[in-house]
Amino acid sequence: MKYDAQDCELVYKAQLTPTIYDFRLKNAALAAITQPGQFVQVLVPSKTLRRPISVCDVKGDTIRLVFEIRGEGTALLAQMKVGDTINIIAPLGHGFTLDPAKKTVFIGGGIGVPPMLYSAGQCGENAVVINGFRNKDAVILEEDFRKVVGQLIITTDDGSYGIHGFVTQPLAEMIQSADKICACGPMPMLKNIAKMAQEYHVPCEVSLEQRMACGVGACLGCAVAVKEDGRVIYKHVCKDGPVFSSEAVAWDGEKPQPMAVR
Amino acid sequence: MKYDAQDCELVYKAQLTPTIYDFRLKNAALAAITQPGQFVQVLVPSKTLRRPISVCDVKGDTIRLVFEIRGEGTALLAQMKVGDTINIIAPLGHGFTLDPAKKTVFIGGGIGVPPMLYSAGQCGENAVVINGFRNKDAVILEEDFRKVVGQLIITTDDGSYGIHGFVTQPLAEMIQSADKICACGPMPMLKNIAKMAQEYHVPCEVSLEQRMACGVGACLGCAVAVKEDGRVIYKHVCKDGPVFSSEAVAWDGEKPQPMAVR
Amino acid sequence: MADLSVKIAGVTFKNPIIAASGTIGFGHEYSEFYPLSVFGGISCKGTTLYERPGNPPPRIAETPMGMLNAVGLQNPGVQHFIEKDLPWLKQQDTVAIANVAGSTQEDYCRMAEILSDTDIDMIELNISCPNVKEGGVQFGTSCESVGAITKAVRQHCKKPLIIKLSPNVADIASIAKAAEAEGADAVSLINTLTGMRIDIRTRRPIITNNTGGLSGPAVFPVAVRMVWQVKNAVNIPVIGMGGITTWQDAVEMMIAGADAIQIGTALFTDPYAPVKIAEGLNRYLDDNHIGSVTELTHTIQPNG
Amino acid sequence: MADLSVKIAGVTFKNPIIAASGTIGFGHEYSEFYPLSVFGGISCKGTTLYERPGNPPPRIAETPMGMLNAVGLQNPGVQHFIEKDLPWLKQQDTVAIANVAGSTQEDYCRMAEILSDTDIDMIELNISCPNVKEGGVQFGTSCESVGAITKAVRQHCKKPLIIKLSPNVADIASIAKAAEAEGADAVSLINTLTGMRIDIRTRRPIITNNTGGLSGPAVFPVAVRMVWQVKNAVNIPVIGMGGITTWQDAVEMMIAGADAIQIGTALFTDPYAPVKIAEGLNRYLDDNHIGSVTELTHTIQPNG
Ligand SMILES: Cc1cc2nc3c(=O)[nH]c(=O)nc-3n(C[C@H](O)[C@H](O)[C@H](O)COP(=O)(O)OP(=O)(O)OC[C@H]3O[C@@H](n4cnc5c(N)ncnc54)[C@H](O)[C@@H]3O)c2cc1C
Ligand SMILES: Cc1cc2nc3c(=O)[nH]c(=O)nc-3n(C[C@H](O)[C@H](O)[C@H](O)COP(=O)(O)OP(=O)(O)OC[C@H]3O[C@@H](n4cnc5c(N)ncnc54)[C@H](O)[C@@H]3O)c2cc1C
Ligand SMILES: Cc1cc2nc3c(=O)[nH]c(=O)nc-3n(C[C@H](O)[C@H](O)[C@H](O)COP(=O)(O)O)c2cc1C
Ligand SMILES: Cc1cc2nc3c(=O)[nH]c(=O)nc-3n(C[C@H](O)[C@H](O)[C@H](O)COP(=O)(O)O)c2cc1C
Ligand code: FES
Ligand code: FES
Repeated sequence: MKYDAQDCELVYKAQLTPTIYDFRLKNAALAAITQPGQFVQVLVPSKTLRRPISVCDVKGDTIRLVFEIRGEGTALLAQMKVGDTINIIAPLGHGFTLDPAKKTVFIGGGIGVPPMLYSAGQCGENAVVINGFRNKDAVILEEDFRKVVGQLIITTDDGSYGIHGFVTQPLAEMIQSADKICACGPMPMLKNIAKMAQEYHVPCEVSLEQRMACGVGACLGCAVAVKEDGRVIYKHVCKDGPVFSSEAVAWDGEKPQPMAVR
Repeated sequence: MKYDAQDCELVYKAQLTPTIYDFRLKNAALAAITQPGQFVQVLVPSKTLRRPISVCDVKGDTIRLVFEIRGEGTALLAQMKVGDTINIIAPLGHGFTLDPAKKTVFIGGGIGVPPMLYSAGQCGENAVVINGFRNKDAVILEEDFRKVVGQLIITTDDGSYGIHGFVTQPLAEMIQSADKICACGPMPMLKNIAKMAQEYHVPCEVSLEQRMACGVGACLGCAVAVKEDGRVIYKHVCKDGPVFSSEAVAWDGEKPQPMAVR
Repeated sequence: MADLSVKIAGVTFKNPIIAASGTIGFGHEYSEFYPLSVFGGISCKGTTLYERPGNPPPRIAETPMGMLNAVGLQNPGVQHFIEKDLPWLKQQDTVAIANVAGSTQEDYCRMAEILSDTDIDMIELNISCPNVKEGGVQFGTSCESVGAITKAVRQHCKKPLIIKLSPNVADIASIAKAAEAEGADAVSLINTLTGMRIDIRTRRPIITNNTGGLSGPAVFPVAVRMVWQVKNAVNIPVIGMGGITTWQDAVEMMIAGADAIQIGTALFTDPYAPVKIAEGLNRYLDDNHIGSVTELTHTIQPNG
Repeated sequence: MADLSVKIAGVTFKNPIIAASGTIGFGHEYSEFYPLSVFGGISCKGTTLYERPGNPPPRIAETPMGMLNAVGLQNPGVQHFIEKDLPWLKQQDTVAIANVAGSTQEDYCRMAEILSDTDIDMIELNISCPNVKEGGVQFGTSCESVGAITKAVRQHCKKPLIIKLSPNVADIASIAKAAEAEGADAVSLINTLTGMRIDIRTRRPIITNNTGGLSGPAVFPVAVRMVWQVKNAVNIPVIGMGGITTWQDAVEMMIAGADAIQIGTALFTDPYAPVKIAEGLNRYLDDNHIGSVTELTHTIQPNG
């Protein structure tokens, strides 16, 4: 069986910023089979839909999730205490196609940063990470990345820390030497990165978000328009993603055409 | 203002039986104005309707609630931990009419026992308490009652503790010397007590239950049929009760007649 | 401090938050929590020509994020209301709305006539109570019957007339249009969706009436949809309700198309809900530099 | 170990728990949690004559104890289903039900014809999808139209025919009777209630389709009421659904009148819901010394 829904014990909880939490969930069976770039569906007590959260890291028998309070569900989650039980469906989706021997640029924007840690770590010295934040107070996981990757560049929108500007600035300076780009963050950022990658012919993958119900590809809820075989179709973030080739994504709002048949 | 809804801190929690919990809620303002026999409406997170629970006791700035897990709401409540915040509407309804100088028999059946503690304590030496339980394991609050009342009699249905039989047995033996009866428990028990009280012309009050919404008399949800001025009308447990004169209660399912007018 | 006042059918409410009929009685009990002036208006418990005892208990059942009720229009009759409750209510600095029900068209007309001679501010016609055979729901589920009763009552009603619509229909917009065409000054929606819960131990419906009306957060998405559809269809003011619990819900309902809102079940979960919603609305408007709450109404940006 | 099997329109289900259409696709994904044989049956994702891309995202919104969806019948077309999915599904030791939708009566008839020549076990006619203009909901909201389409499809359908009813109607019992009169072998209900949620920051409906179908625990009391009303009105089997999440819900729905149940949204909250419901049902029957789950159906003891 590929999927499972299991209880995990919340064994560690930290608050990284006023709105961002770091959870470590203990479940040896699920931790053992979880790959970088995958995600889990977290059951929030009293909520009908689970919340999709990317795997930030896996260490031994624990899965690490770093999430931001965005609405009611994540707010409830943030109230959970060490020792509490959290039920997750895992592991879901598939991550970036990684070749540790290649120079890979990992780019995270805001809450798109945590999902890159485990993946970037796979490329070790060959990983160049560019993490963008609003400002100094929003910077997270700096030490975590530094420990496992070759180079870490931080940008802030207001220049209060690291490079002043967007992640695309340092990217522009190194893109010609990159073998691969992996990115996660807000759509406008991803779209810009995709455009640059295309210009410089660097293979690029992006991790996308969409509102989900099942998380496994059954309900067809989490549609994303992608180009395939010359036409646009809806694929699904939970099963076909969350990572997609940036070339496939329909960045300009293209929609599938209803079949002309009959 | 007569009512208030306030947060309280759960300062003490004990499990009295596998299904019965003892909670002490700290809120000086509400504790100060809560009378014996009143109840509170407890907010259960994620539930639309509050749960009515009788005040078991008030000591200093804490209100004591003893409740049994009956369904989802009380099960959720039982999971709350010391230090958690619980919101209650209080104080609600009115209790027994007590005269500490009179010999008053307090009768509690099962989870109808806790609501009697505070009231019985008011009559001190003049209080005779008869508490009935299913069996020995279900017996609760024995020491608590013993400390504050003149006499405590315990009955169990199966004879595993105290007197073998129902509360009506010891009542029969003392009813002629009683000035007043106050009772809380299952409807068949209350009905039997009411009948005995009527036979022996002892004033008797009973504390009733009904499903509630508002808890204050506005929604007309918690109707109970009572006889008044020669006719049957619906009064409301939350506002007109929970304590009613046993003579007024329509024990035999009498219903109000729609007005014949027009 | 934004302007929270709204005007419905010529009547000014100091804020758009109205207590929903049947959830606040005639106001006495909740005035023991706060002055009733926290409400823009109060829609009183449904009254009938003569006293009604209401349904046998239990009248209430809980459901996931909601509740069923089948109170069955227990009320002391319209005369008692006018003599005993209305004078007090009129002193509470809030708009007083009478909610009326009946079993015949004549009942409704007679009620409107009687109330027109009082200083009640508005009349809300409850043709959508699912809990009593005489609750008027038979008048509320077709365009013809809604049109007919609106027309009849209109002739006897000198007060602003609100028609309260039932959600237990296939096309609520057409029904609203029928009410508008026959002279309704406003519509209010939604009344409760009919539901049932059964005690699996006894196999009896929990509510003695078997079915009851569903209200509370569970119905909110249905209410938002219906308010939007109705606002798209009519030009008279729309009073939106059904599951509103937070100020965010109130904003959402107004964006969908409500000129004012009613809150009912939320009072049971938190009696202070109206106070918190008013505060939240005010903060939201200020934060977004919106001068008047009326600027929210029907500002939905539908897709496609 | 009680007998959980039920027989609907001549088809035997090993237990009364059927996966609701649209929530389990064609079964592949959930077979990665457990063998699909845990289900008595599976109602497949709604299929149409030709491939449909479905609605633009977002297609999902959360609501209090429920969700909205507007997937818009994304599906690869009936031929693809028959060639690629059905053979596999037929090996999963569960009853396979095709759920069909269309935009014209001819579509429905053609689909019934095509599927009649396959080894699908049953056909469920979805005339109640609120999310696409072509979803058949126009066929589902009046007795006449339900009768007409049932009659037409019946002539082309050699498989047991289930008509799936919409809850967005005033009188679902009459509609069920119309389906029965024209030859439906069973009815299933409820499909989703139409609802809407708006993002108050953007003032856009969260779902790109503007409205979506409400499902999940929030609708349970409405579903129980409707199943009861329908069971009182027809003699054909009734498949009950809408918000069933626990075994207690399943028992309640069967007591109300369901011969079998479907579960949809509960799968999202807990993929193991069908396993737990089957276990719970079994325990409940044993504890109450009930030999067969069929003994629960319509055992409600209504009041008065
Ligand atoms: C594959 C994937 C991985 C993700 N990884 C992370 C992560 O590692 N850390 C993190 O902080 N966030 C992550 N997100 C976003 C996260 O799922 C949302 O922030 C969260 O669901 C919001 O829930 P809420 O209850 O707080 O918000 P509400 O707005 O109250 O939620 C209402 C509904 O909308 C859904 N929803 C709202 N926003 C989003 C969104 N952006 N994406 C998907 N569903 C949404 C919720 O899941 C819920 O069903 C990820 C999303 C996806 C799809
Ligand atoms: C005035 C009053 C005082 C009470 N005092 C106590 C007490 O001190 N200790 C105690 O253990 N219990 C007491 N009860 C009973 C207690 O309110 C119920 O056991 C409790 O509401 C059950 O909630 P639940 O969520 O566990 O059950 P569920 O069945 O899940 O509840 C569903 C709904 O039904 C209502 N309900 C179910 N049973 C009852 C009932 N017997 N009375 C009223 N509402 C009910 C619930 O409040 C809720 O709205 C009292 C009831 C009343 C009316
Ligand atoms: C206990 C109760 C009693 C009600 N009585 C009436 C009534 O007498 N007249 C009426 O028009 N609506 C009545 N309603 C319906 C409400 O006014 C309102 O339409 C419905 O509850 C939806 O709003 P809510 O979800 O905010 O409660 C009643 C609702 C409840 C919960
Ligand atoms: C995501 C989703 C997709 C659905 N798609 C279909 C469909 O294609 N055909 C159909 O008849 N019903 C469809 N439904 C309705 C369900 O089959 C079911 O009637 C409804 O969800 C109520 O049951 P539930 O509360 O258990 O989910 C869908 C429901 C959901 C949540
Ligand atoms: S969430 Fe169900 S298909 Fe992706
Ligand atoms: S609970 Fe509302 S009147 Fe008693």
